Parts: sequence; C-alpha cells; structure tokens
Amino acid sequence: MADPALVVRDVSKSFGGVKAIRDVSLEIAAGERISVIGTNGAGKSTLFNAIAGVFPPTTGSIHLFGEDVTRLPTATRAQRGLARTFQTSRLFEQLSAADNVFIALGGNEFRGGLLRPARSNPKRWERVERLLERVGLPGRGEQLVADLSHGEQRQLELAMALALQPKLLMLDEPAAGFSPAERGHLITLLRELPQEITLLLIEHDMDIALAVASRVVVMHDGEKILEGTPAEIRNSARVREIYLGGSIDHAA
Amino acid sequence: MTAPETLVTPTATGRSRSLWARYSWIGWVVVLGLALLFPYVVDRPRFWLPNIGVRSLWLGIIAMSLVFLNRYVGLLSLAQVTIAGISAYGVGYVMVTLDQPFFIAIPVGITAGTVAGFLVALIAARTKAIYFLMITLALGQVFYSYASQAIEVTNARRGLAPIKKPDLEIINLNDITTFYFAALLAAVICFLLCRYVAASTFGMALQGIRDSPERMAALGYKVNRYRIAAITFSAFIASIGGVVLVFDRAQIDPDVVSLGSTLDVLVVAVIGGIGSLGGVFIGAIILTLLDNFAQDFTDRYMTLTGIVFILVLLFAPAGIAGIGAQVKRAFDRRRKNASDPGDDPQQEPTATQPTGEAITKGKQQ
Amino acid sequence: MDQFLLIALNGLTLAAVYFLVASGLTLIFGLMRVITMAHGTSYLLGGYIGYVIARETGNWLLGALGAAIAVGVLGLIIHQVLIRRFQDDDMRVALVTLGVSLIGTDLMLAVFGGTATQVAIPAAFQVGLPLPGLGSYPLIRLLILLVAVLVGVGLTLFINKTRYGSIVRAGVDDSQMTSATGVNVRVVFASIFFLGSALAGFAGVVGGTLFPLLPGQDGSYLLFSLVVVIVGGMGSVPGAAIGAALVGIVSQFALVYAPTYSLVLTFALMVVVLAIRPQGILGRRSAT
Amino acid sequence: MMLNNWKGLVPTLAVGAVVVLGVTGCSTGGSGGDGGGDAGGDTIKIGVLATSEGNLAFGMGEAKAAIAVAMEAIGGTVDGGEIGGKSIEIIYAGTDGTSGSAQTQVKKLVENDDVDIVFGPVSGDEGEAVVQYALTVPEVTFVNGSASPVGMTLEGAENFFRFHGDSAMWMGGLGDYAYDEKGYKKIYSIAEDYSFPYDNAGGFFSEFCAAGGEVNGNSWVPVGTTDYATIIAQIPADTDAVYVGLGGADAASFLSQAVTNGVDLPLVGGSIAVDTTALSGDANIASAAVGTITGGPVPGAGYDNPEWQPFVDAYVTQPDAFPSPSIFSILYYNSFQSLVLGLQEVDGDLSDGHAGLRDALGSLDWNSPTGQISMDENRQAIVDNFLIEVLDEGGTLVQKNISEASGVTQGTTVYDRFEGCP
Repeated sequence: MADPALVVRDVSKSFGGVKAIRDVSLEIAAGERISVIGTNGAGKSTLFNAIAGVFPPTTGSIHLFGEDVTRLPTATRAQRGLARTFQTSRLFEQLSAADNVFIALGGNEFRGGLLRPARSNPKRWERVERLLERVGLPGRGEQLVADLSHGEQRQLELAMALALQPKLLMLDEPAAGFSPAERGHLITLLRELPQEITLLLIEHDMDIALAVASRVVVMHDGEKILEGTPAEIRNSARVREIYLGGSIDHAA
Repeated sequence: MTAPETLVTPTATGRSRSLWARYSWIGWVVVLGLALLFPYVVDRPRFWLPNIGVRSLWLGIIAMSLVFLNRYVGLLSLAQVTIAGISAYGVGYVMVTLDQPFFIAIPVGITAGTVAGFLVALIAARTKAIYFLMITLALGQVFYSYASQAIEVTNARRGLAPIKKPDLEIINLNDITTFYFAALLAAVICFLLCRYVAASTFGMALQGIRDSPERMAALGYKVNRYRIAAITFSAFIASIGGVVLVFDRAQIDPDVVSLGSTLDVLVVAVIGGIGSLGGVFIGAIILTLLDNFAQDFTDRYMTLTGIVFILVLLFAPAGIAGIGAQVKRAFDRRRKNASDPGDDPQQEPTATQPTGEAITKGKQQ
Repeated sequence: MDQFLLIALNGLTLAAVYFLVASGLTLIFGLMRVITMAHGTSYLLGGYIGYVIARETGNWLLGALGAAIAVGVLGLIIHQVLIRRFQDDDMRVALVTLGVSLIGTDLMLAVFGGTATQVAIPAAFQVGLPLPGLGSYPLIRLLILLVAVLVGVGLTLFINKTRYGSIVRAGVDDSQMTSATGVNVRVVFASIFFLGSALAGFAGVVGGTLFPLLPGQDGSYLLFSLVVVIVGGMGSVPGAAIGAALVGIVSQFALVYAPTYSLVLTFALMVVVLAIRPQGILGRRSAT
Repeated sequence: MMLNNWKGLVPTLAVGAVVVLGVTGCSTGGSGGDGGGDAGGDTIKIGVLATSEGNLAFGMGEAKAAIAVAMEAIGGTVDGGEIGGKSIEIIYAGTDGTSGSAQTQVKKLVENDDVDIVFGPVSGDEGEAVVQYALTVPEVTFVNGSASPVGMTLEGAENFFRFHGDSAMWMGGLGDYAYDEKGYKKIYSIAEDYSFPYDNAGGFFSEFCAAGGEVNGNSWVPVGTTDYATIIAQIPADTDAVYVGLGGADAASFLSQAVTNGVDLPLVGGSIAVDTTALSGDANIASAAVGTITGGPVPGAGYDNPEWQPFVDAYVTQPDAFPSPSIFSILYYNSFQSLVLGLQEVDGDLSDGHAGLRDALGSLDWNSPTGQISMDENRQAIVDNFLIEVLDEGGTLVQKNISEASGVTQGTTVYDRFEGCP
C-alpha cells in the first residue's frame, strides 16, 4: 500500500497564548473521503489552515504522501498535489470566471511559456471551459467574478481547486450559502470525483458532511473528540449534545 | 450537474467584444498620429519639443512603470524615479567619468537601473501595499542622500555633465525633432511592452497575486518570485525612461532623484489615471504645461497642483483617463433606468464597481 | 569612552524628538491601518504655531499647548472631510494626505517664508548641566528627553490601562470585532486622528525649540518618522521608542565616523531591519 | 487602491492630445507672433531667472527690487524701459532653486519667450545647469545673477558673463586677516558637504594655509544636518577658531547649539553663515555670532563707498524689500547694472550675434556700489571683497565692515571636498 495521503501527528497551534487546536492527529488513506465537523470555534479552520500551510503548527508534524511538509510553504504543498478552497471568498474579483480558472491551471503546470500571450493558449482555455462545465458554470466564463452569485462563486472555487488536478482536495465549507438545490448538485459532484482524489471536507452542514464522507471526524474546543463512520456519528449522543448546545443551524 | 442548454465557445477568439474594444485601435492610431504630427504643428518646436514633448515622454514612461506595478501587481512604488535616476547616473558615469561612447553607456544604465529595481524588490517584495509605499519612499531617499554625497561616483551635488546626445551620422539625436521621435519611439515600445506583459500568462498570474496572494500560493504559485519579477520588469521600463531623461537634461544631478521629482511622477500617474498605462501621458502633458505656464497666473503653483491632485483622487479616482469611462457608466445607468425602469435592479452595475469587464476586453486586443 | 557616552546621549536626545513625531503616526496606523503622509506637515505647522504663540505671549508652554490643539483640530477636520469616506483604502488615504502635504508645504512657505525660525525658550534653560564624566551637557536636551519619556509612558499607560485604550488595542487586532462590540468606532477613529496630529504638532514645538524650523523639514520629519515606525514596528508605541532610539543613535555615530554617509546609514538601518524582521522590531506579523 | 479603466482611455487620450495641440496653436498668437525678439527688431527681451519657490523663494523679490533700482535710474520700470532707442522688455521666470527647474525655465525663456539675453540664476546648482545650457545656444547672451560656483566661468562659454566674484573669491583676504590680524594658528572646519562650501572653504583655507595657518580637522556634514551637538563635541581643545561653512538653517542650527553647548571659541564664518537672511530669523544665535569674522561680496556697516548709500536708499523703497539689501539683491543689481551699461554702450545694438554687446560687457570697468568691477579674459569679474566682523552694539547684532580686499581675481582651482589644507 502506498503512503497515506495525509498524516497529521499531534498538531497544536496557539495564537498569542490561546490554543486553537490541541494535539490533533489524523490519518487519511489515499482515496479516502473524510469530513471534519464541529461547531464554530471548534478549531476546524485552524486545523485546515495548518494542513494547507497558511501557518506552521506550534507543535506536531504534517506528512503529505509520505513527505514531511510541516515547514514547507503553501506553494510547495500545492505542487505536491494539495488543493484547497477558501472559507471566505478570495477570488480574483476583477477578472472573469474563466480567467480565474485559467490562472488556477497555471499553478502546477505551464512552467514555460509564461511570457506567451494568455489568449494564445486554446488548449488551456478548452480545459477552462470543461472545468466550468463540470462544476455547473457552463457558459458563465465571461462573467466577472463580482457579477456571480455567492453560490456560483463557490462553484468557481471548486473549479479552481480541481484545476490543480489535486491528489488531496481540501474543501472549506463548500456549501456555505448554497440553496438546497445547489447542495444537491454539490453532493453529486463530490460523489462523482475520481476515486484517486483524496477528499478532506470541513463542513458545518451535517447533511453534506455525512453524505459525502466515508469517515467523519468530530472536533470540539480544539480537540478531536470522535471519529467514525457517518452512521456512527449520526447516532452519537455526544455529537447531538454538542450540536444542540452549539450555534449550528443545520443540526442533524 | 451539467447544463446542456448552453453551448460554450471554447476559445477567446470567439468571445464577443464591445464596440469600443473592437475599434479602439483607431483611437490609438489617432493619438499616435497626433504625437507624430506634434513637431510640425507647434510654432516653436525648440521650446515645445524639449520642454513639453520630450519631458512629457520620459515623465510618462517613468509614471507608466509605476502604473504598471499598481495596476497589475497592486503595489504603489515611490522608487521608480530613483530607479530611473540610477539608470541615468549609469549613463552619465560611463559617458562622463569613463569617457565611453553612448552604445556602452545606455546598456550599462539600463542594467544598473534594472538591477537596482531587483534589489529593491528583494527588500520590499515581502511587504505589501502601504508598507511597500513607505519602504520604496525611504529607499529613494537613501539613494538621494547617497547621490548628494558620493563625490567619487556621482560627483555629489555638482552632478555629471555634459552628457551629449548620440550622433549616429544618419540619425543625429542632437536635432531636437529627431530626439523627440526617438523618445516617442521609446515610449511606444515601453507601452507595447507593458501591454504585452500584462496580457501574457505571467501578467494574468500577476493580477491573481494582486487580488489574492494567499490563493495564488495555495494554487502553487511562488508569489514572491512573481512579485520580484514584476518589480524588476517595471524597473526596466523606468530605466528606459531614465535614459531618455539623461539625454534630455544633458546632465545628471541629485535633483533628478529628489523627493520633489518623486512627487512629480506620482502626480502624473494619479492625474493621468493610476490604472491606465496610456493615461500617464495625459498626466505628464498636464504637469509639464503647469510647470511651464502656471506661474503666469499664480504664485501658488504647488497649492494648485495639490488641489488638482486631491480633487482627482476624490472625484475621478481613475484619473483623467478614467473620466470617459466614468461618464459613460453614468450615462449607461441613466439610459438603462429610462428604458426599463424597475427591472432587475440587482443586475445593474454600479458606478463604484471596478470596470473589470473593460480590463478583460482590453486584454484581448 | 566619554566621547562614546556623549554621542550616545546626543543620539538619545535627538531620538526624543523623533519619537514624539513618530508616536502620533504609529498610533494612527495602529488603529486605522492607514498612514498619513501629511504627518511631517503637521510637525512643521505645529512648530510655526508654537513659535508665533510663544513669541506673542512669551510663554513656551502656551505655545506647545496651542500648537497641539490647533494641529489636532486641523487633523480632525482633514480626517472628517478627506479621509473618513475611504479610510479602508489605505493607498488612497496615503495619496490624499500627500496632496494635503503638497498644499501645506506651499502655504506655510507663503506665510512663514523661507528663513529659519526657532521657538524661543527662557534663557534659564539655555545652560549646561554638569553631568558626571561628561562635563557640561545642555539642559534643554535633557528636558526634551524627559518630555519624550513622559509622553511615551503616558501613551503606553493610556493604551494599556484605560477602557478607551483597550478599544484602541482591540482595534489594532481586529477593527471589525471592535465595531461588533457596539463601540462607536467612528468617534474612536476621529479622536485617535486628533491625538496623533496633536502629538505631531507638539513635537513640532519641541523640535522647533532645539532646531530651527524651515521649509523642507516637513519632508525630512515625515521620512524620519516613517523610518522610525518601520524599524520599530508599525502600530507599537514602545516600538516607536526603540526605533527612534536606534535611528537617533545611528545617525549621531555616523555623523562622527562616516559623516558623508550619515543619512545613507540611517536609512540603511531600516533596510537591515526589514531584511531580518519585515514587520519591524516590535511589530506583529499581519495575518496575511 | 486599484482603479482600472480602459474604455475611456482612448477617447480621452485623443481629446487630451487635441487640447495640447490647441494650446500650442493658440500660443502662436500669444507669445511668438510678433517676432519682436529678433536681433534686428526694436525690442530687446531680457529673461530673468530667479527663485520663487523653495527655501530661496524670496530670491525673486530681491531680483525684482535690484532690477527695478537699475531700470528706474534710466527711466524704466521693473518690467522694462528703453535703451538707445530700443525698448527693453523684461520677462521673469521663477524656479525652485534646483537644476531641473532652472533647466526648464531657461529653456522656456529662450525657446518660448524668445529672449535675447538671459539674466540669472540665483543658486549654484542652477548656475551649473544654466552654463551647460548656454554652451548650446551661442546666439543668446547670458549674464549671471548670483550663482557663484568657481567652475562656471571656466567652462569656456563665450556668451556667459559674471559680474561678481565666485565663492572662492568671496573669502579673498580673510585667510590673511585671520592669521595676521586675529592671530589664529589652528582652525577647525565645519562645513556643509557640497560644492559651494568646497569652493568657499577652499578659498579661505588656501589663503590661510599659505599664510602659515593649520587646519586641525574637518567635519563635512550633509546639508540639512540639524543636530550639531556631536559635531561640536569633536572640536579639539587646542583650536584657536572654528570655521563655519554652513548656510541658512544649518548655520542657525549650529549657532544656537553652539550657545547651549557652551562653545566659546571665535568663529570664522563662510560667506553665507551670518548674512542678513540668517540673522533676520529669530534663532537665538546672538551670543554665538558675536565676534565672528567673515568674508563676502556684501559690505558691512560703515562701508564708505559713495556709490553704496544711494543704492541702499533706492533699494529700500522697493516693495517687499528687506531692511537692507541681501546678498542676492546686491549681486543682481551689480550684474544687471553691468548689463545696462553694456547695452547703453552699444545703443542696444544686438546685430552680428551680439558681438558689440559682448565686447562691451567683456571690457566693462565701472565703479559699482560695492567697488570697482572689471573683467578678466574668462568674462569673470575682478572685484572688491569685504571682510566683516559681527559686533554686538547695544543688544543688536551689527555686521561691521572691517576691511576690503580690492581687485580680487579668480583662481583656476575648482575645489573638491578636502582634508586639512586644500
């Protein structure tokens, strides 16, 4: 068996004395689909950012496909096959949707030809259109990002993450702000992802988290408190207690 | 999750363009035509060509390098004048101190300016926006105080003179009309170069970095390298401006890199339109005209400049070059309101919205 | 060794003036994340106002107070009229205030002329104070150092101990969070702008007592205060103190050992700090 | 700030260009249409360069006062008059004292306003730029205003005349006086680090050292240095006097800090260390300045040349005049009056490429308010120079004329930064 896609070992992160996460460990096999759930402030995003390389963890280590990436910068992790979306929208707002995906395609590919005119690259633009279609934005490429609806922007996020042809795809609340119909589309899309893509999903929305994942990790107060199959989590009294006491609208 | 009802046109060539984008080349031809005619329609070419024409051109080139950085990288650099000055000092040093011909001096000057820009980039690329502004301002002053003191290299306040314009037998740049055309050629080349780089894959990535460096890193881009490359490129453009400057002034002294000169170029960029590569030349023409004629009607030339500067920032943040678009947007809005009142208000573009659509169209040419 | 001490003390007393100017700048930046490029103009204007009041009344303190209030009010007006509407756009604030400084420079030249003036102080302060090991040292420089220390301690206490200060501190961390707590952020912003400008005006009187006032110093004090806050870390008052001390001491030693390049060396200090610690000595690394 | 627009750019660029061309077209009628500036015409245009912005902004006022004095004496005004049947038109162009601004304005005067004669500029930086420009327009005659770098008249510009001493000549006689009369043997030099003080200090120390004096240290400080406490601490104990080659605010800074730091050494001032403009500020420098000896082209109180007082009387009636003429108004007056004399000699005849006028200017010899002015072969004046001591007379500072050095001629050395004796 190959190396696991991701190994998080005893990772803690403090911000000015406040421990955001404590000794979190996590192992994801290649091709697995994992959801991390938890209430606001549970430390999900901190964990996510530590894995993505936004900041180094205070203690602990992170291995990506067998390689220690704990101290490597974000860009290098991306080149190793890690793609992520952002919680708040950080799209290239002054560009069109197609341009956004075009740029995303360039991160790991097209090393040469940087100085070729961007428009003289029909192959790449074809791939842009295919990706837009795949996430449900066919023909919307010419739209300015600013003119897209919130849901469409999240779809675009996904297209950009997929553009990297990731081995590990990390999605940060991809369904936030989605209508029920869009949620359905998203679940279908995620289920149809090729099997070789490992998926790490951080989600408030239990429906999506449980529908997509093969395994679910529950975080609370900066610690991992539970791990199990969607069915186990659905039936866990502890989870129900946390969620009912927490601030989540979409409690199961 | 597909929507088969829409057929997608896969390449850029199939994209629809606005009328403006399609015919804007005519506008450029007109502008270039006017610039080419300039020497023949003015009554006193010996005044208009150097004082307004050539000076506007090098001010414009330097301001353009500033605008390129601001527009495509999101960095406002106040060291562009310094870089142009370093290039000019390079030319002056080779020609005056080392007594070498211009064809050695010019490449040395441009190289010196570009390398200086690279060093600035190494120091400043990690910072952003407002820090970058302050650091480049301070670095500019480092060089100013160095240039004012280093007798061995810059001849301190006396500066290096005379720097004679090249005489190539067939083309004698001492002829002011010829020199004007040479400067014009340099400006056009710089402009096209900036446009080309902006429209390249590299330029696209720069805009991504400008809008969201975090995402670009997450997409696998080494953000810093791109920033450094872009700053170095803009330094190259500024260095070309410096070469035109030094031959125009025929001497180089610390005044060229003083705070006042830095402000001049900033005023040019802001008045012309800090988002517009071509608009800087309008700003440059306005500044040189003010410089030459404002004192005929006011003693408080700086106050006048400052007021214009602030008014532009308050009411026409895209500069003179953006006023056309601003008016057009307001007009469109009114027309739209008139034609279909109350229809679909959330789709309506607002005046404050960045005209990114126009950018995209612009890049297609 | 005496020489060394003397130069260091000169550096520190010079730093006192730099600190007074830069503290206003760093306060404004700390809360609002904007830089006002008219800060040097506030310094020079304060100096001139203090000079006029002190000349007319013969009272230095009145001059200092009047200058601080006048420049503070002017800063407040500039904030309300020109800055408030886009205070999230740091670049535009920088540019607009640069425009203000262009106008200010020109008008001050028109009013006060190009010759040097100096704020008068009673002759009793124009004496040397015997210091052990150093001989006589100008009393006025020591007093200015004392004033700067008092202002620095006062500001630090104000920010760390008062409720108002805690709002300012919270604003440093997260201005959106501050507004969420129901504090009237606009009033806080406006008052910090007043305070920052008033400090610059006050610094102008102090600086104008030690050194002459004349056109061009607006630019150099803006640059020095920028260097001080960049070196010390933007938004931090203790950082400004450290930055000012470093800049002052480096410039004085450079004046002796490498006079030709003393300005270059002062700025080079900034470059070195940036290369090692881009956020400044006491600055926090911003989240992005 | 990210502001972007493409759509409006092209039309506005086009509009802008049209506007520019329109303006250019209009100016045909305005500035150049009459063609009156030609050598054969009836109008002689004189373009005056003076500082109207920056630290020397008062230069323009002083220039105008000086020119008005000269013109009113021949029935004209500050804006012109008549000489030898030709009408004189005077056009003023303000600079900010920097070389760039001087370049812009001198080109404007020559190329746009079509002047026959350029008069000015004020500062040394400007002067060096104007001389370089003069070399490129041999058909125009240049008369210097108050710019004093040594090198200006050594550049070989046949069309450039200077009717006052250079900055080394301004120290003429002071070195001997300091050594012989004052008995200073060791002098410590504190001077600003740029070309004017090099020449100025060079002029003093070359004479002082030749007389047997010794320089026991130099501090070349950057222009704009405000804090002199540390510099003052460097002065060796066995120093007889301190040479202060500072000007304007730097001089005032130094003097006020000399007071607070308890310097009681006598001072030798450079030409601009204690001139009227520095003393008219309120800096508390009285006690330090007293006893300072200095040299320069401005006579001190008690100067008894009969030409002097009438000039002062005429000067103070001018609008915005200082209580007494500054160095700028004196130099501008002497230079402009020289030009007037030259024009009178040839009856305003500028034919043959100004040949007659240039001969006349080059051989001028007249008794100015500040003594005899004659010319050497480099078109550089041979002048009287003044030695002055600052005295405290009843609480007010008085610059007392102590001696004159007559017939001071220009050397050939352009001084650079030096250590010890130059």
